[in-house]
Amino acid sequence: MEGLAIKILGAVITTIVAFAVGMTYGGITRKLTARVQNRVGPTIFQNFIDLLKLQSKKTNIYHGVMGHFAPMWIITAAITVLMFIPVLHPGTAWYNSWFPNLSFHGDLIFLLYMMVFGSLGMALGAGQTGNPNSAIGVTRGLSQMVGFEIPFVLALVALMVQYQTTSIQDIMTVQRESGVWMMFSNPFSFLAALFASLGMFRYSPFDIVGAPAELASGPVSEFGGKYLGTMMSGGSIFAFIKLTLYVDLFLGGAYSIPELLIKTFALYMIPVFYGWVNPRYRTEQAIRYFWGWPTALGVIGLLIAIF
Amino acid sequence: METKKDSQTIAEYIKNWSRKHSLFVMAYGTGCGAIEIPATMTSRYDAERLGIRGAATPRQADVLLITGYLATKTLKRVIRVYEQMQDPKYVIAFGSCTINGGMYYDSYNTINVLEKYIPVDVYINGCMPRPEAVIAGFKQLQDKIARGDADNGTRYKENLDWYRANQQQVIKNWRMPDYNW
Amino acid sequence: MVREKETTLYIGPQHPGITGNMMVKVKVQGDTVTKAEVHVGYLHRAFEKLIERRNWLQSFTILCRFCVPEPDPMELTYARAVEELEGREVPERAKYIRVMVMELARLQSFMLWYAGQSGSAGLYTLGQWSVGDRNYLLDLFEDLTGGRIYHMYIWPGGVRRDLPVGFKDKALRTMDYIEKRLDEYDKLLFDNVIFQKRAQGVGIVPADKAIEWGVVGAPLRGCGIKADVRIDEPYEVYDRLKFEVPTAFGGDVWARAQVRRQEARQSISIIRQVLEQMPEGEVYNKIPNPMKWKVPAGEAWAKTESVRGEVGFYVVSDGSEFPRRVHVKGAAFTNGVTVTEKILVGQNIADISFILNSMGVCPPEIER
Amino acid sequence: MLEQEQALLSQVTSAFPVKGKVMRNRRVEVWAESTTVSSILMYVKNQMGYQHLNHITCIDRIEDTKFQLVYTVFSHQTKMTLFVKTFIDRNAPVMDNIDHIWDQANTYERELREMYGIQFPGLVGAQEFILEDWDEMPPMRRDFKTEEYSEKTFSSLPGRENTQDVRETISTRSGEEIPDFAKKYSRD
Repeated sequence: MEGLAIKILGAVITTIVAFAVGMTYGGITRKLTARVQNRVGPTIFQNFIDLLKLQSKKTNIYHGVMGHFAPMWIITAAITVLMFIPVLHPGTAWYNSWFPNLSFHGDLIFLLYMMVFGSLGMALGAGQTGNPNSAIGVTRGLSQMVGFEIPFVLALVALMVQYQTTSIQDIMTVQRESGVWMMFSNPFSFLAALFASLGMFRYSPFDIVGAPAELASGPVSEFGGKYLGTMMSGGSIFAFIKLTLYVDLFLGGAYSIPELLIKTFALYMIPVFYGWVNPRYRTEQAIRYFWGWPTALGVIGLLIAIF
Repeated sequence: METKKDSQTIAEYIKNWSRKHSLFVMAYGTGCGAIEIPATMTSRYDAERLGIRGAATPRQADVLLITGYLATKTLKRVIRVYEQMQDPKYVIAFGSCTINGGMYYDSYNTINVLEKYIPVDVYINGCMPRPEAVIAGFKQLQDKIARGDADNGTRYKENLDWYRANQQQVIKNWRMPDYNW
Repeated sequence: MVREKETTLYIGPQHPGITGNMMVKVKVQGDTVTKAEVHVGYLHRAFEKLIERRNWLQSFTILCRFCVPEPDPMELTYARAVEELEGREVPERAKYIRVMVMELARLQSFMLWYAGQSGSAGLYTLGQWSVGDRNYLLDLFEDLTGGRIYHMYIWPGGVRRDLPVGFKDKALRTMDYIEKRLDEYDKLLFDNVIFQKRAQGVGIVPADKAIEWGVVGAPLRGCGIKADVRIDEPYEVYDRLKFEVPTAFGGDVWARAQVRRQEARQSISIIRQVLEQMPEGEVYNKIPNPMKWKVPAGEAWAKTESVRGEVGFYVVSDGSEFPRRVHVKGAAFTNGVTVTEKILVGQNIADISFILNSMGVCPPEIER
Repeated sequence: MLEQEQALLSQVTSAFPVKGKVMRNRRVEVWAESTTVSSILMYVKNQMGYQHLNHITCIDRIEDTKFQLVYTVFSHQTKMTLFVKTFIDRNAPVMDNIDHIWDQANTYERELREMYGIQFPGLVGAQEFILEDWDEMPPMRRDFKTEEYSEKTFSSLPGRENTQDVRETISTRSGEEIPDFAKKYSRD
């Protein structure tokens, strides 16, 4: 019984850490962006303030059942996925006590499916609002997903083939035992996944889903107050999940929280840097981009893994 | 100045603090004052350091900036936008022309007194107000929020009949959905 | 993607992508625009009616508000029309100052255009830079006229007052700075592959139809037609200055961007020349008491070049203290309504705001 | 001096029964009957290269009960501007529609229809161009009193009427007297 209590407590702490890290990264990005743009910028905790404000809105527009469930769906999906991600290296003291998870054999494939859930929730919620901008935004989001999923899945398949396992924990263990990160043992797959991550994080040039000048703010157009706040939290947790997954799979995982933070932050800065200097793609250009070099790199990586 | 700060509960105080430091401004340039908004948002004046940022749709926005005169055609859209915003919501009116018509006092197509149609929290005068004045206006709004006085959304709901009568006097063909939230 | 039935999208009046307070109603099939309608009137202040109620000098408070991003061409055009009616001479020095003000106005408008064009494409860094740097130009205006945006500086018979002390040095320093910054903008915008991919072949104004459609300004020069009021009908001292009128081919957003990119540099060069060549002397050929000032009856048509294209004023006087009729034909009136409606058809919805920015659509100028 | 302008004028006057004059360099005006305007415009556009329609405007000559219409065309070859001017009856204003010559004339004509009430038979496009739900007299006509309309429709809040002396409001609210020296500056 004690073990279960610890597990539940650990799960709560994992969620809080994921949320705090995701939100702070967003805040740091805003600050850095402002510095690049010759400005002072907000504090790095601005996102927390925004969230608090959104949660303390007095009225919240109700758009029907799905509009109500979509933010819940997103945050539920985020936390569920988080539970399956090994935050730290299995076997470390921190990991055993505070960051347990429900990892099981074959969880990589399971995760691939689960990570789409958030977008699905968004799509359903946006569909209910009846705003044409939302509908177009959802279409664009799904199209873009079709684009970046291909190099991403190719990279993951290469990974599975190379290490002959579909368990994230096993992949991390193999990387630790061999001493070579996946990033170096199969750089092509890593690059393919990295390009895919540009699309996943939705910074320029792949911010076509919520492109302000085109679609107001896309799927979230009709969501305000608490709903928007919940979506923001879910998005932050998802950002942390994606970063941790990349670190686990390609950068050999992390042994302690500081190591995890350094690695994830370095990864996070790649799409952010890319976004500062690039305008936005059109939808079909974005898909073409993902099906070009990233897919080719993914195929090369897969071939290397097979032979 | 007498403040309501002391009478606020701690929860209210925290809420107002967060509202004060996170103002999402509706991206709607209703008049010529909109030209100073980019300047206010960019490097020299940088409003984002005060937590002021743009919001693309009315649902997400807290502050509606009325940047100058309102043509009657725009007024209809502004009312619609204002009603779509979520409480608590604030209105900052820009320029002399929102106060009494300013230089457009005799124009047949611009309203003279904005306050008759939607409740206004802060007026910034001048034609057009400089970015410093805009930021000063925002500061004043922040003080008002911190004191807990900025509750015009409720005032609008309570006096809806009066506002509606005024609005319908100007907008002849009233084809608008009801205000229901 | 499923190509299904037509959807109606309203871009504006409240929309982050619209260039001011107007509305573009588009019918889209999938991602392609099949029909576009520009709806204006959200900024109609009845200026032409109000001017009939103001006297000749009071009109200037209204004139500069015709187009907010670039108010000075309006003042100059009206002043020139009144001078033509009255036969009033303008001192040499005032002519130079007027040209300088016009080019400064063009330059600050280009900075806004950089922000609009890149912001509508999702490159926000450039917009932040250029609008921030634009403040230095507005500082010059503030020194010169006292106002940041609205100046009311150019009057019939000259300009309101002479250059302040030290203005020349400050202006030259600012020009050096802006020129340096323009190079950086180019690196960020024009050298960017994604911008090139997005801008090329989008929003094409056909070269053979351009004149007939009434296209003016940079969109016309983007079709390879060298048309600019400054060389067609040189006003003030433009015939004494050395400058190029850049053209580009293709008629797409990219061509228009290229034209504007070079024009910004030409403006800097003109301002430098003007500051060097400016003679000493009076700046203001004094008008009589403005409250009793009567302008001889007649009709005059004056036009000047703004960033968006030619600005024309048709001024009618009946010999009284008040203008009988002032009609303003801003560049956006054709560029922004009929031409935009035509070139938007067949484009991707992602490009609507992008094209509107490149056409220089300025709603207050359309509906006045 | 002004040979080009004279040549342009004589070319137009020889083709059509119109009067005209050279206003100054690069400006030529012709006065035509309202029925011949569209054929003049067609002719100068197709035969003489005046392809650019600058604008169409209207001047309300209320004292003669007439509307004066001005069509301004410009040639990118000769860089000259030609004004075609005409009068139409103010009480029953009807004018030929020229949007088959220039597409963008449609916009100008819709504006004139709305602002002056001039009818252009065959003009397509929504009735409302700039105004919305306008049920008064077309507002740009001289006899439309914009200030009266504004006062009637957009009246001020009670206590904030335009003509009221602000000091009186302040003195009644605070209960203070207006000092004697200030009274001489009051409006009446």
